[in-house]
Amino acid sequence: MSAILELQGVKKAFGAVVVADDQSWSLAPGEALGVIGPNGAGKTSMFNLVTGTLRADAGQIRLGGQDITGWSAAKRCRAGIARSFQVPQPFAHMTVFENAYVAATQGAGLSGRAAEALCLDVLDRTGLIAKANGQAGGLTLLERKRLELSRALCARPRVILLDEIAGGLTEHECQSLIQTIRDVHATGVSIVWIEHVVHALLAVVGRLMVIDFGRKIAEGEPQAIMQSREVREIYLGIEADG
Amino acid sequence: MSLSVTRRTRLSTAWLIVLVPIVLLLIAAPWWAGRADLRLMGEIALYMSLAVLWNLLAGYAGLVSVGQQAYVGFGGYLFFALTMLAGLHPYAALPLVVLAGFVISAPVAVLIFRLRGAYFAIGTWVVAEVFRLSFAQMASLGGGSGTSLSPDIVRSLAEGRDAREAVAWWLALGAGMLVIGTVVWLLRSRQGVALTAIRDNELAARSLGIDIWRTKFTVYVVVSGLTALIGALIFLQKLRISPDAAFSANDWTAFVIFIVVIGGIGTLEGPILGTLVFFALRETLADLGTLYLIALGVVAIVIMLFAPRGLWGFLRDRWGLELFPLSRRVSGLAKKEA
Amino acid sequence: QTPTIKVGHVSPRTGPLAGFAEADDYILQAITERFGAGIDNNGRSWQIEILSKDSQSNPNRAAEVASELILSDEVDIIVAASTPDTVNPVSDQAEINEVPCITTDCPWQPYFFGRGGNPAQGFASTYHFFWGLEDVIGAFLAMWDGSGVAKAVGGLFPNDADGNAWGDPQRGLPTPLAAAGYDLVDPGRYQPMTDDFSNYINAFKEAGCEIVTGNMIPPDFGTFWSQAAQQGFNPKIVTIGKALLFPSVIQGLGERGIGLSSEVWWSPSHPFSSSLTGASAGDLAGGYMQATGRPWTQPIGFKHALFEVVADVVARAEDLDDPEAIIAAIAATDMNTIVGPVNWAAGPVPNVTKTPLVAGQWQREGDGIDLKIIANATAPNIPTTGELMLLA
Amino acid sequence: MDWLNAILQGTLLGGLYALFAAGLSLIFGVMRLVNIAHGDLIVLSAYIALSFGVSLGLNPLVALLLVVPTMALIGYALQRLILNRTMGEDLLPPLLVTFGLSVILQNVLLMGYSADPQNLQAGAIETASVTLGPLAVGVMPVMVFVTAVVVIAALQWMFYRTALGRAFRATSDRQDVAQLMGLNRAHIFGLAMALSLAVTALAGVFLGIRTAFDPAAGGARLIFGFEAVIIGGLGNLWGTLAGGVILGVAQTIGAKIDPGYQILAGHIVFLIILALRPRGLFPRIDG
Amino acid sequence: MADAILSLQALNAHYGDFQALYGVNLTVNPGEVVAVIGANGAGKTTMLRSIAGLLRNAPEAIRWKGHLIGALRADQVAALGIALVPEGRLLFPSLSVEENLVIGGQLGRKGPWSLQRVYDLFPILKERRLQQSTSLSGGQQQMVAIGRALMANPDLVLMDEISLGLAPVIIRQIYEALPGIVGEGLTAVIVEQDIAKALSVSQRVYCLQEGRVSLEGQSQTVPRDDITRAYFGV
Ligand SMILES: Nc1ncnc2c1ncn2[C@@H]1O[C@H](COP(=O)(O)OP(=O)(O)OP(=O)(O)O)[C@@H](O)[C@H]1O
Ligand SMILES: Nc1ncnc2c1ncn2[C@@H]1O[C@H](COP(=O)(O)OP(=O)(O)OP(=O)(O)O)[C@@H](O)[C@H]1O
Ligand SMILES: [Mg+2]
Ligand SMILES: [Mg+2]
Repeated sequence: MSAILELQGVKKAFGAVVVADDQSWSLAPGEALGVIGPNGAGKTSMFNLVTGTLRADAGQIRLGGQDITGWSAAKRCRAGIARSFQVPQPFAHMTVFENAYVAATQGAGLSGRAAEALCLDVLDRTGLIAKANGQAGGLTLLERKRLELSRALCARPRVILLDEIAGGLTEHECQSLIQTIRDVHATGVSIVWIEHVVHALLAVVGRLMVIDFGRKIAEGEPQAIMQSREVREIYLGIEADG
Repeated sequence: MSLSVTRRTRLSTAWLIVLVPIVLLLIAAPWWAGRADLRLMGEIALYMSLAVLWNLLAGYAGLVSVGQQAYVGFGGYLFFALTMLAGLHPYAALPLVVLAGFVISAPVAVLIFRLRGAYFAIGTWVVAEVFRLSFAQMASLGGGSGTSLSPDIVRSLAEGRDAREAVAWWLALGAGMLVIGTVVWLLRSRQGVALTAIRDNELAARSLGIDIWRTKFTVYVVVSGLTALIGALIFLQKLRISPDAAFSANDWTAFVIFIVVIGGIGTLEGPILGTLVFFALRETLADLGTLYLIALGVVAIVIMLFAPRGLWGFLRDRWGLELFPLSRRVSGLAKKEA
Repeated sequence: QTPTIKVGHVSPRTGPLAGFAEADDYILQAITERFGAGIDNNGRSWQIEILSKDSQSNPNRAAEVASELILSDEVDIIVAASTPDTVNPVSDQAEINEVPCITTDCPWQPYFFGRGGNPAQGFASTYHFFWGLEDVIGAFLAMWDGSGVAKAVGGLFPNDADGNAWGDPQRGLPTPLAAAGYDLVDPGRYQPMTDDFSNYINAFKEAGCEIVTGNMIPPDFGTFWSQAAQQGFNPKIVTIGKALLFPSVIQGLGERGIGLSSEVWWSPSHPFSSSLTGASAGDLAGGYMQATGRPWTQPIGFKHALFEVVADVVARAEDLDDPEAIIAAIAATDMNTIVGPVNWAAGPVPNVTKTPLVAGQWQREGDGIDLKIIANATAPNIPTTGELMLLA
Repeated sequence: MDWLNAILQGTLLGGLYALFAAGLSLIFGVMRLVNIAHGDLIVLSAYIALSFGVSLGLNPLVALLLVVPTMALIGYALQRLILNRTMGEDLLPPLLVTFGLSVILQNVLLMGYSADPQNLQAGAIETASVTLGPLAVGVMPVMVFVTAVVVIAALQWMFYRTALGRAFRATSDRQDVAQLMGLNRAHIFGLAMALSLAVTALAGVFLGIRTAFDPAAGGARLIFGFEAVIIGGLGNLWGTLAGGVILGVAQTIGAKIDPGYQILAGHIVFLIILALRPRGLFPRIDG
Repeated sequence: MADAILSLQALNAHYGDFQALYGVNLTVNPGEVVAVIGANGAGKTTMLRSIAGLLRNAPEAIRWKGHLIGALRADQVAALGIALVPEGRLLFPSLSVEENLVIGGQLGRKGPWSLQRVYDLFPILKERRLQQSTSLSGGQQQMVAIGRALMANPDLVLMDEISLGLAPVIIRQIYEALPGIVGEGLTAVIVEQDIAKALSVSQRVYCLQEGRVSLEGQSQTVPRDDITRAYFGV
């Protein structure tokens, strides 16, 4: 089966800081991929490259076999790539519902009742429905993160990119988030998830990728990766022999 | 699940019902209003249109332009040129003015959309100055000192002074309704939410599939074309045009901004309410001359400091009033909570 | 009960052209007193009420106040004075609203052609009396011809109604100056209230101009004149229309104001007298100086004459309630005023009649300054009072 | 030769524009406050100088000693009493308040001084001239230019090298967080505006000496100021000086081609630069 | 309790009509680490913002070293030696990394923290010292926010979810460093979602629930069950 999302030799640098160093990886349809790595490794930058917020210096990005490297961010979204932002970016003066509605009408291209129904359903699933008529600017940090997730889902993506949405959750909240993402996954959406709360990640993803200095340094079965010496040293900060 | 999304409220339905007789009454104005009143009402309709248009740009699309006088003046000058130099009948000239407004604003948009925020605002102002200085170079339209609409053209509008004044009013009223209708239609369309989204956060808007440039471009061009039409009607009423009057930042932008701010930016009702308040102030205070303008400045500052969302914004925050059914609310939440 | 006729008056009380209206209060007060006795028309005595408004030297403002006077105050006659920026918009509003209108104090070409006038047709309800550009050219040439300075002339014309008319290749200065053997250096039209004249100065220097002429508003001349000094440009004759009419402007320039020259449309030594009061030009100027303690200015005569014409028209009109009749009375005017004869049958184009013009120079007189008439070839009946002195 | 003269005169004119812009640059370029009343404040300082000149018989250049502190005080009060309440992410509130302020100022001046153009008379220095080879230049314009360079150097240093400058920048970035650092935002902004208007006082007096001014003369100066700031690039005061000079030279060269294009040429050069470099020539801060 | 450095007495807080805190009582003794835990929206951030002077609506409720400070502005509170690491980092975008740190110390209070020491704690920041602060990665920004607060050499530091967005290795490093930092005379209030971590570094713990204190105790001894109850209500 061909990959839904594929990066080939993607490079990006800001002056001397290399944020993507010859990155190549692919995502199978329906797969859930986890991404970890130290702070500043280039994880968010990788998302920016995939969604078109950043332009790659070199390399190719393909969605469903189609080269999208030169596409605008908007076009990529309409083609099926949705994301959440690590630093939430709500439309502060619109209501929560309208935030979702933007994604449903623009990203998913729906209109009228269909768009409304999708938004209501997604907000219900992400637990924001009670605030649907509230201004997005008045949400707490975590509600904003949920809004990020809701909007991404309302765009009805083929691939959804999640950037640190579990940070700052209590154990209980974390469990319900994991359940939500599993449900999304179950509907056939492919997922790439960056997260420092590793246990949440491990509960969902089938494959784990480790990034450092913009380079993919390991990739594979999650448990095995977590046990690897490199990850324990550079990421968890546990002495390999300890 | 009993959740649903509605736009209509009881108030908005009631409003639409009273709107019909109001419009009929306004159409009949030449039969019940005096000469000076008709002229004033025409001016109100035109200012209201400018305010609604500017609000669409700045309040909804976040394109804070301080240079819309470019299109007011352009429309006015073009109307004079088409009628006096090209010999067109005024009625034929008006639609051409709108078209020309679309055509001229497109390249301007391409240029100034490269700018953001405050830069954009200043850019629009400079463009308006370029328009002003360019028209000041046109000797056939009176150069720097301007020209008057020749009496023959005025007479060709309609037979007799009364009929002419009625026609001028209907044109102004018609333009006002065209503007409000266009804006309501645009805001209710999918472009409507997209616009507000762009204003709030471009990065997110882009990532959710909004083609920012095209959306803004459409709005800018539509607004500019309609602004040119209003400009043509303004100078049809004034009968005289000059670069300073046509491209006056004070008259066509500052006052319009005051109106929108007083009424409430980012709502459709705000500019309409604001226009009425502005003219009420003007009619009661204008005899004070200079003091009137000072008072106007003070009112604007006070509103901005104490009710930054304007009069309508204040009412809306308090009671959630909305006359035009524009925003989408989820209803049935309380039931679900309980 | 005595009927009243309302006269609207528009002039630039404030703004860059405020000098033109400096004497308004004095004239209006005297006129109001004189009109207080009423004017007889067909055996009835009429009161005249004058409503005066400020155009702020701004054509748009002028149009606005004129339309207010016409629509809200419903004046029967509207009069205006001082430069095309006030005269033209007021006349245009009067023409469209079919209100009788009399104006002055603006050369007739910018008045007539600036409003798109057609010599074959004229206007319906608007009339004007003043001199024309042919007169100013004649007066300037008469002054320069005997001076013996190089015949290279620098021209300064702004992009306003006066500037465009004065600089007009056909109707303005260029053609007659060339015909008289002068080289006119005309770099083009500047925007009024500009910050910088260095390119003019440079062009004049390069061409060796010893004469500078043009039509400017006072503040622009001030800017030009100090930059000329800074950049080492010292012409021998500077004859500028409009800007150099007023003693206040010249005094503001201090030592560098002495020797500047300009057109003279009226002075205390003009041999005319008022049809209204019988006062001579010298009496009128003297009365003003005595009442205000300020030096006389040229618009005094014309402002007075404007109301002389109004009084004459009011007296002669067949039916003061009918605008058509008032217009007919204006057209039939034939009288002598304190600025000379006014007779619209004798104009160069319809609706226009001309008054005489000479040229003068600001010279020192005792502690103060005085505008001396130094060339009168264009109107020999007006005596000269001095001789041209070249600038240092 | 005459091109050289045009460039020289334009450069000197640019010095005046840079002075108009320097105070603006501080407020607009760094605090993101679009001060529409800046032009009117320039004119206000010219009128203040005029009043000092008339009442105390001072040469306007001497009156600067009084005008500068007066304007600084006005700036501090203005900011603390009014503008501080509008500072924030949104561009519009301060823009509108200063719009209102501009209308008020113009009309108050109109009431106080009428629409008649005024002029500051500085005496012989106004027409004094020095010759540079084949060119003659006025002493005043040179003085203005030198003042502009000195002022801009001082502001640039203050902004990027001193604690006060850092405080200005931090406070305009995030007011509440700046408070957490122990900065009193109301005071900091007040100081910034005081500084800006002190510079404005210089600009106003030099303007009044160079040309006539009336209560409505601010608008045209304001646009030159904004253009200079934007051409130079946000947050770069040297850029602002360059912007002023580019504008001045564009105007004199435009005027050489045809005096009707003098101001137009400046605007067009501005638009061209923005089309090519939307963030100005030397941006220092991300717009 | 008389020697408490900070005490809250019946602290209320409102956002418009919405009341976020209801009569919160809390004390902090010199040199201790107090952990505040609670579900999302419980009011933890609100409490810290109140102390720091950003809300200013509790003139009688907040006492610092015996003086009422609830009516002071944030800058006045900062001058008394209270620093906040705000939720969401909130760096100054137009300042470089180093300037962000320097401005943290601009009040000039004496103490152990200096630019050099912050760089020792987070070496990556030294590498990036001239970079614009908002172009840092999320985690790097969090490091600057922490460093900026420490640069003030405060007597009390309020840390709002400082581990948010940090890689495990960094979190570990910070919490390992914390006892040492506190040992130098610093007092800390930390808000932390990771309960185990919160309990391990603190002496005492408070739990907030819907704007009220639902539990207070010694970190080492408080039973897990009580905490669960305090979190979610009984
Ligand atoms: N505009 C820029 N200029 C210079 N460096 C930049 C810029 N944007 C990002 N960087 C650097 O690129 C690196 C990668 O940043 P990125 O945000 O992708 O990290 P990350 O892996 O998401 O880290 P975190 O887990 O902390 O969020 C960081 O070192 C950051 O400082
Ligand atoms: N600016 C605001 N306007 C209105 N309500 C607010 C505002 N800030 C916070 N709130 C509300 O106050 C309550 C407490 O919020 P606070 O941010 O203090 O919670 P928290 O305990 O820090 O939560 P979290 O773990 O999500 O950070 C929440 O219900 C929140 O919705
Ligand atoms: Mg990241
Ligand atoms: Mg919080």
